[in-house]
Amino acid sequence: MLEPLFQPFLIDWLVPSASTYADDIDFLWELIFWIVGAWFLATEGIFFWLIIKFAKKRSPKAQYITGELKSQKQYISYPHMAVLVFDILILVFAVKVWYDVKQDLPPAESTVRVIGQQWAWTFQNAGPDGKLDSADDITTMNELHVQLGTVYHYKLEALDVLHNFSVPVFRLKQDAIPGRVITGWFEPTLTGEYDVQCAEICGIGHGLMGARIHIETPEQHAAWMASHAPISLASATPDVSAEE
Amino acid sequence: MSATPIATTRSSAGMPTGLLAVWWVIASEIVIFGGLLASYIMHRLAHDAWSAHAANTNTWIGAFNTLVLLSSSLAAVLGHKAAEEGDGAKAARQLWYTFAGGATFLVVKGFEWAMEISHGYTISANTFWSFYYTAAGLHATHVLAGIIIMAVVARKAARNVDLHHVELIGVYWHFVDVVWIFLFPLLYIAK
Amino acid sequence: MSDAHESHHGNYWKIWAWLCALLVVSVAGPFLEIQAVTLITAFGIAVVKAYLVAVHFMHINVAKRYIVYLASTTLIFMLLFFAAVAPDVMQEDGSNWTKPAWIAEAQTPPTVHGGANPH
Amino acid sequence: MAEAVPAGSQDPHGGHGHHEQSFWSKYVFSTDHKMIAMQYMFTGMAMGMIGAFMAYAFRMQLAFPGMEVPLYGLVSPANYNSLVTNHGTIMIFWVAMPVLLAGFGNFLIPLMIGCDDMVFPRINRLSYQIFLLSAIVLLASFFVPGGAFGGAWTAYPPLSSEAQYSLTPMGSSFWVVAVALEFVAFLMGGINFVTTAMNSRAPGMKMYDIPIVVWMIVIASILFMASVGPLIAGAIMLFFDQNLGTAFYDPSRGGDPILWQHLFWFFGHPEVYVVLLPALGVTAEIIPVFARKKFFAYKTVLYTVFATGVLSFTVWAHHQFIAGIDPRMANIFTVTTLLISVPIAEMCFVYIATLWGGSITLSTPMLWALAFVAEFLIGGVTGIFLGASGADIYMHDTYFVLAHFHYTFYPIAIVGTFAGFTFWFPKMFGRMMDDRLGKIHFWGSIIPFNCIFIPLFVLGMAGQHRRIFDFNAYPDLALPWMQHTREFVTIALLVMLAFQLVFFYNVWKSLRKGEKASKNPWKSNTLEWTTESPPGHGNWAELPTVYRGPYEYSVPDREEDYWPQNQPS
Repeated sequence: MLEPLFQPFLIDWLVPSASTYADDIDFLWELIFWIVGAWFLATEGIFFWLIIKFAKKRSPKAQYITGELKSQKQYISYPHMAVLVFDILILVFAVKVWYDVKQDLPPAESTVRVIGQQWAWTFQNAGPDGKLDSADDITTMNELHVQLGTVYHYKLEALDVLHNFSVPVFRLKQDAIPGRVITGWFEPTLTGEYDVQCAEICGIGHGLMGARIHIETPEQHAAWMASHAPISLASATPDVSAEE
Repeated sequence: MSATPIATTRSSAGMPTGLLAVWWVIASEIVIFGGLLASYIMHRLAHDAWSAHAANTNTWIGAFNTLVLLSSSLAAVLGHKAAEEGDGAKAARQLWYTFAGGATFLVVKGFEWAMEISHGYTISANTFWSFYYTAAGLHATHVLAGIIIMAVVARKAARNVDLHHVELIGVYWHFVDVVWIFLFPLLYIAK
Repeated sequence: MSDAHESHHGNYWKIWAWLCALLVVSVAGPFLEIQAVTLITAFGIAVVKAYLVAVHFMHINVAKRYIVYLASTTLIFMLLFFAAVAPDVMQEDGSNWTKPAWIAEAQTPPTVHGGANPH
Repeated sequence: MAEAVPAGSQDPHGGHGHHEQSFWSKYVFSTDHKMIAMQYMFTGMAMGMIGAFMAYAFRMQLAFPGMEVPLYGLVSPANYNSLVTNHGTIMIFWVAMPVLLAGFGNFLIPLMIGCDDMVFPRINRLSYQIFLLSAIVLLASFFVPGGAFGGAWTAYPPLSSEAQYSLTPMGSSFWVVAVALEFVAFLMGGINFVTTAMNSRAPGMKMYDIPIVVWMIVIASILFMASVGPLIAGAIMLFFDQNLGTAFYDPSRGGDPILWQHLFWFFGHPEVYVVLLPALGVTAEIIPVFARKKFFAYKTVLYTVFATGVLSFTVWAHHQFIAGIDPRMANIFTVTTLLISVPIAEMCFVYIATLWGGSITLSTPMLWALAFVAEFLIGGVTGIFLGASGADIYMHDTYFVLAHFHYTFYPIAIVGTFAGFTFWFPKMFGRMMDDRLGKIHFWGSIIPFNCIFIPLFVLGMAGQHRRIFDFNAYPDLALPWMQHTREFVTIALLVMLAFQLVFFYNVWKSLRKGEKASKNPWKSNTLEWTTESPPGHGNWAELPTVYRGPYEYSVPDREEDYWPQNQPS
């Protein structure tokens, strides 16, 4: 019932949106951007205008305004009320987007286990039979292969310290906590190869803990699954001192 | 030594400065013990297995220590009343009884801990014992600080100097007693 | 103030006696082995004892009103903290997470040593 | 850590003559609130330079990865993490709080409420000494085996509690001890401020005659004292986890890492208001003076500050939306976070409304004060993106967050401090600062500051996350325009740091050759401008009585456009 009111483009211009809820998050971000941007420009504009208008050479004698009278305070209480109203508008959309992304998980068509540990990601793909922890699971290091248009549930956990599974193109981000297996979802809508970043400081190798996500069409995905033995190491992680 | 500033003598807030400051100390202490005990209670409710660990605490020693602290609180308030009446010697004597109460509490706590550690319940045995030693330890440190200040105040009170300090250390001591009143059931009774 | 001397004096001893009596009750509570009773005797009595000490010994009722507001505000903040943190720390399995296998057996049930006290 | 000795300030004999003090008792072991204010301020500024040097070192690594950074050397991943961690820790706990809360608090509160000193001078001195010890312990953590702690200033366990993960066994413990000592120092300082402000007001000074900066610093101290408790308990537990093998935060042995996050941020959010309020107070003192105009709606600002203070205890989990807390809680904290933006917005409106009908002279302090309002608006406005839980999913821990909190912390810790310092410099040292150099330093700091953090907003939108020491490991983040932006930002930082030399030269020159300052160079109303510059021991020969509020400027049918608080008629 609360579909995006307009097609967001600002973040999409910088980072492609490759999942179903990426547009919802982009829209919320942009709704805030326009509301807050308008308020900001108006307030800053009035602020600079007042500085110029009431400079000493233009108004040598200041007025005596206590600001306690109703007539004077209205200039504050009207914008104050307006800020509250816009806050409520933003709040409604924020809670809606949060509920859709984090609380209301659609039924899973496939599952992937994501394990963060000090300084590498291990992905356990459900394999052709679609069931996790079955014999044909494919476990890969720092390389996640997913199929276009399939609703994935990810089971995210950490083995040592806090990590954070973040896929910017999906607008997906969830901390991995040792001692908890957190379930979330995503549905890819764009093929390609993109970054996975660790977004929670996890020690010395935090900066090197990047991984790649490969979103493939159903045929490519099936080919990949067929050609893969259960354990495979991704190409060596890019070495640190890549020269400028 | 620079004379005490005129600022200390004023009381535009309607209270003696010292007492106002002690109540601010108590407010920040409420929040410190509050944070620690809230964390303990949450963990305690989350892990039923802890009641088995808690069974190994000695309720009798805890009860005796509570009695000791309650009595020392009585002595502290009698000392405060004596100080209000200007009787420095009596106030000092009551403070020394409070001091004795606090010292007994610490000695008994020492034996209790020695016994428990000898049974293998060290601070790193499990998280219940970690909270047990941290909470009781933080409280014991406050008891220790309290009796040291009390000794200083008692010696001055004996010479009828700074009698208003007797009330200040009294209020702090009652707070330390109230914290133990909540610690006792949490660590000893809830089994 | 002198005539109230005796009653004021005796008053403190009376409060002390009440505190000791409540202590005995709270220690006796668990012997009935009823969980609800133990909780009431342990924590209900603790609150009553804290009230007695605060009012009669610390004279919090005589002090300025804002001292009471100050102490109660800090307590309210602690309750607020407890209320917001409990859903995370107190649950075995949260609304969107479960406990992984390797944690479950790591928390082996505690072996109960010979109890150091009668219980 | 030798304190820079303010050569200019002789100690003219205050009202009650006393023996000539030795160097030690006058500067090092002084119990005079003004001297302790100077000690806090100069230690804070020295730590500020160290914090800025750390920013220089890791920004050079980000702009030119793998390069030998001049004056520092190679920035390895471990170095990068500890530089970033301690940059944050130092700038908040050892620069913003000492300078704004303790420096201005110690100097202004007794002078502005008309009393001769703090109520407990010796506790005041002890609080500075513990603070100095904490600064030494923190700096020492860089030279212990294993290096300084590198797990971010939030020190989330298990990284901060298990040495096997952080690889800085002693560094982590030194960090926790330093922060705990700093808390003890500010608890003692806070009690001094609150008790002095409550109890030692000058006769005739009613509740609404207290200048706003005193109100702000008192409320900031109360917020600090009421919020630091759980974190002190948390720090004790973390220290035991690190050294005694307890498992408060180790999930495999019954602990919970989320508990620390709650304990930390329950303190963390009130903490940002603890540093914001003094800066707001300093700005509230300066704008009326240079606009020659009464402060708009004094009572409204007071009630708004109370509302902000109370609400600040209900918003902390917006730092943890995606950090594993129960998703249903996120909605509650979104509501409270958006709710708290309302009183802050009101305060900004009131500051802007004060300019209406004024007669504004753009002196250096006024430029800094106006820049504070202008820049803080951006900080406040970008907070809405992060407070709304839905948008925070994408924004959390990106450079957008980093740019947001620099647009709040930089105006607070740097712009607010320079505003206060240039405004009260005549009163502190008895000399006038060079206004031309002041303006050069102002524009040289503000323009590069915006050139640093506006681009970082854009990098944050592009999905660049924090604390990653070399972005070449991420093909999507190693795009040419991104790397050029990082280089541009680093160069802007170098320009900004260079302009700080103008400030130091201005201070050094003014202290020695600055024009002698009169009692009231800015024609201001508050009580500190009614005694000599710098005030002697005991501040006044006889303590003033107050007859009116602090902002009676341009009162109709008076020829003078200001009306000091202690003038009877």
